[in-house]
Amino acid sequence: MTKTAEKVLLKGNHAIAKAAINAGCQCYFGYPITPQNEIGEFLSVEMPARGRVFLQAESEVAAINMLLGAASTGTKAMTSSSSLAIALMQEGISYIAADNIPAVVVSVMRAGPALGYIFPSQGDYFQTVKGGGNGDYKTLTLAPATVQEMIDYTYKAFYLAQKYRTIVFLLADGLLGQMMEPAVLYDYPYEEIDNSDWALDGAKGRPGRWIGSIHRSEEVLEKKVLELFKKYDIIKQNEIEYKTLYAEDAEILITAFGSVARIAQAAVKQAREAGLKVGLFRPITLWPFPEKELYKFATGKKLILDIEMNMGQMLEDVKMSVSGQAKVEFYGRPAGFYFTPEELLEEIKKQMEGLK
Amino acid sequence: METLVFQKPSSIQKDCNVTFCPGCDHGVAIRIIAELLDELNLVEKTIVVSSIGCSVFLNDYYNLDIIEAPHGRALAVATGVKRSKPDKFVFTYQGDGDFASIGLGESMHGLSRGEKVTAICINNTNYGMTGGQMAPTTIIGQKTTTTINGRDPNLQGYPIKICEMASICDGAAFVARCSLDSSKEIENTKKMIKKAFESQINNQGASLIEILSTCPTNWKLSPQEAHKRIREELYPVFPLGIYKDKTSK
Amino acid sequence: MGRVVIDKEKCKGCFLCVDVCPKKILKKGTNYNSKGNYTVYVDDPNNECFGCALCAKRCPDMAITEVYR
Amino acid sequence: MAVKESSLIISGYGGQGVLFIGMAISNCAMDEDKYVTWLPSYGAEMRGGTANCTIVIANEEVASPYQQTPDYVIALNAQSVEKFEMKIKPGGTLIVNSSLYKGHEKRTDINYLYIPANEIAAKIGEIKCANVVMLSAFIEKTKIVKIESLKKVIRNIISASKAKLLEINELAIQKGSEYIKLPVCH
Repeated sequence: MTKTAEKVLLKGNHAIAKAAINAGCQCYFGYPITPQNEIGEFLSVEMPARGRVFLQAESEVAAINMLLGAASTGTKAMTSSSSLAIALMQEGISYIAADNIPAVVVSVMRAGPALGYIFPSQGDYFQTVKGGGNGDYKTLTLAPATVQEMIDYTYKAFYLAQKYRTIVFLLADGLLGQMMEPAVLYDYPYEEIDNSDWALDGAKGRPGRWIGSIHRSEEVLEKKVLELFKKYDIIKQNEIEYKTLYAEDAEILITAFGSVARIAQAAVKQAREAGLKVGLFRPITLWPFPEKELYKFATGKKLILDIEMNMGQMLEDVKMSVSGQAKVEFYGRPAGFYFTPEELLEEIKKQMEGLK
Repeated sequence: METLVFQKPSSIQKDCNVTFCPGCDHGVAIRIIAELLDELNLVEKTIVVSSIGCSVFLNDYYNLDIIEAPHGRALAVATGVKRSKPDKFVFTYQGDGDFASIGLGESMHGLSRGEKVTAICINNTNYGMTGGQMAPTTIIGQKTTTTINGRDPNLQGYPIKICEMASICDGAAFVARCSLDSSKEIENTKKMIKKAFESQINNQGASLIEILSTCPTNWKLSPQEAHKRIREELYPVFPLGIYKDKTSK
Repeated sequence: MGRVVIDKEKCKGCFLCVDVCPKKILKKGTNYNSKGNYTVYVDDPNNECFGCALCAKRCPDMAITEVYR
Repeated sequence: MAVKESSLIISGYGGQGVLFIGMAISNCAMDEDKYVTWLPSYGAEMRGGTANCTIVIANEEVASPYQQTPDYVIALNAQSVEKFEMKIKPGGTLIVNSSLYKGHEKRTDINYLYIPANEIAAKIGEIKCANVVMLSAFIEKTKIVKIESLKKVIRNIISASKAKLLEINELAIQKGSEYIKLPVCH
């Protein structure tokens, strides 16, 4: 196992790939798409070197289903892709969710709709958090904001996937995937989860196990979905994660996730230096969304300003969480690198003027 | 003293109720596969990939480890299973729509990669479960619920020849088409599946067995007439035989 | 000298077994089972069955559960 | 606790070692326990034959790795000057490879620093070292990181087996930084 306690300059996509290896990922299936290709390229060398599986699938549709197959045997496995190609995986994602099997999907978002371009974007919040597959299911979603967090949350993604036998998304974007930043690659810090009571490995000395989602009786189908949501309730109780900065005494509370949150953080600091009472609330788990926590912080605020690199997607969860406790405004652009802290500070000042 | 010469294979569920339509050949295919798992001592290391269509309910019949693949994706799921557990025995059980229409990409790539899995494709020239619509294998002139005047090549194109296509995949070790229309062909089908299974056991590559099979309900024929149709109408379009055999080399 | 065991509840009355029996001892029944299917029965007064099991191998419903010889 | 953040864009032809010196200076910053981000141009922009990367060095976590108005631009070729000259922050500096650019200054509110990097590199005997010459001159001029850090980083990146290459690069660092100390450049 790689043990490097020292800081190294790492590209976001490489950080994910290295963390996946440290986390014990045994199988990777993927199909090329910018801006996440470094993950597959890196693993195409490093996985076989460790006797593990790297397979370039013929399509994203195949990749997600290979993941379904490998995950059904209890093997730690992942795929990575981007936006329009994650769209192709939605069917398989719904199956993995319904099947209660652990799998990690990395989504490095780019700009859409449709082909769009490879610029960073947060336009696939809905795609990931609300899901595009059929039926009632949820995808646990972790949104890192730094290269270090790419490592931290890749580890956590593998752990939570195994712990809850569920599909976990690591939701990054082209900015985080392509940038380099110093980071510490430490050992996988979580316990290993025993899969032997459900995984498929041949019915030796026990009855056969079936992993599937077709249920011909409405009672059984309903029971299965209710069980799934019982699990989701436990995840909601245990796994909500968020960060705040100057959130307590702020008059304006910014909400932002992922790469935009780090830009918003700088804007908040600049605002404080200018004597403006601005704070930040950054959800890290996008599902489960920190509803109660945001409600608590939003109560008594003059304004909640939601900032996203899209046209307002997390905004809906923010509004629902705030539940009318404060006014909610939105500032966003659909794609590109183009947010600067100064630009956000201008918007904050403009909003403050509007409050007077 | 009597000797038992036929019994249900060990991997068939104890109180198995076959829910296919009367006279449908699916049940025969399922049973002979189970017999081979016993004969080749594979039961305890088998992981089955089921598919969408009438084949989706395999867990009603097999007391085996089974993973259900989304429509058409069985070869991709099987790839994931086998790559993660190379010491297991993996086969898919699919219909012709699943294998050769929606799943043609996954099927051909799985075979070309030479995945060490066996694909069993039941070809009954229509979509049975959804009510008998046109399938990739529906033959010219065949009436289905979406080709009510018969398949017209000018409108719906020509049927897909599964084994012919599969045989050009370099990764395929054994490819054969067989039929369940008679006792003799049932015996032969079992032999072909055995060869395919052995090619997987010997790590020789991917294998595919296409089985011509009846759909009496949607063909609107008696089981007996349905078998006759296989011989008279399907044999000329889909000739039986071994299309690829790298196992002896 | 043979014997076939038929689980009539599983028989769907396709009668494919009737066609393959070399001794023609399997007959189409006129009684139906709980599912409403007419079922096959054995009519072998002269003990002609020799346990070839062709019927069991033809049966798509695994309704012929055992064959003895 | 004021945030001190400097941004640098390095731009040139693909093959001039743009990304390499970007990573080198990022490593220097990291070794000096500064916060740093490195962001490449990618995609169709890269296919056009030019490459650039943006480096942000700060005393706190870098907010945005992307900068529209950088403090510094190292332009290794003429196209890079044309592309970035107007984007530099007022008071910022454009470091020009004067071996490949002979144009006029378009702005009065930024500084210009001319390094005949190809000529210097050619004198050392390896024209490919023009990038390291440029970077060394930039570091010597701005002291944004220590030139000693660069030497260390280059030693770490270039393996000991390539002693000759290492020697040439070390010479390039020396010549690049020395050039800044010459009166001609001011």
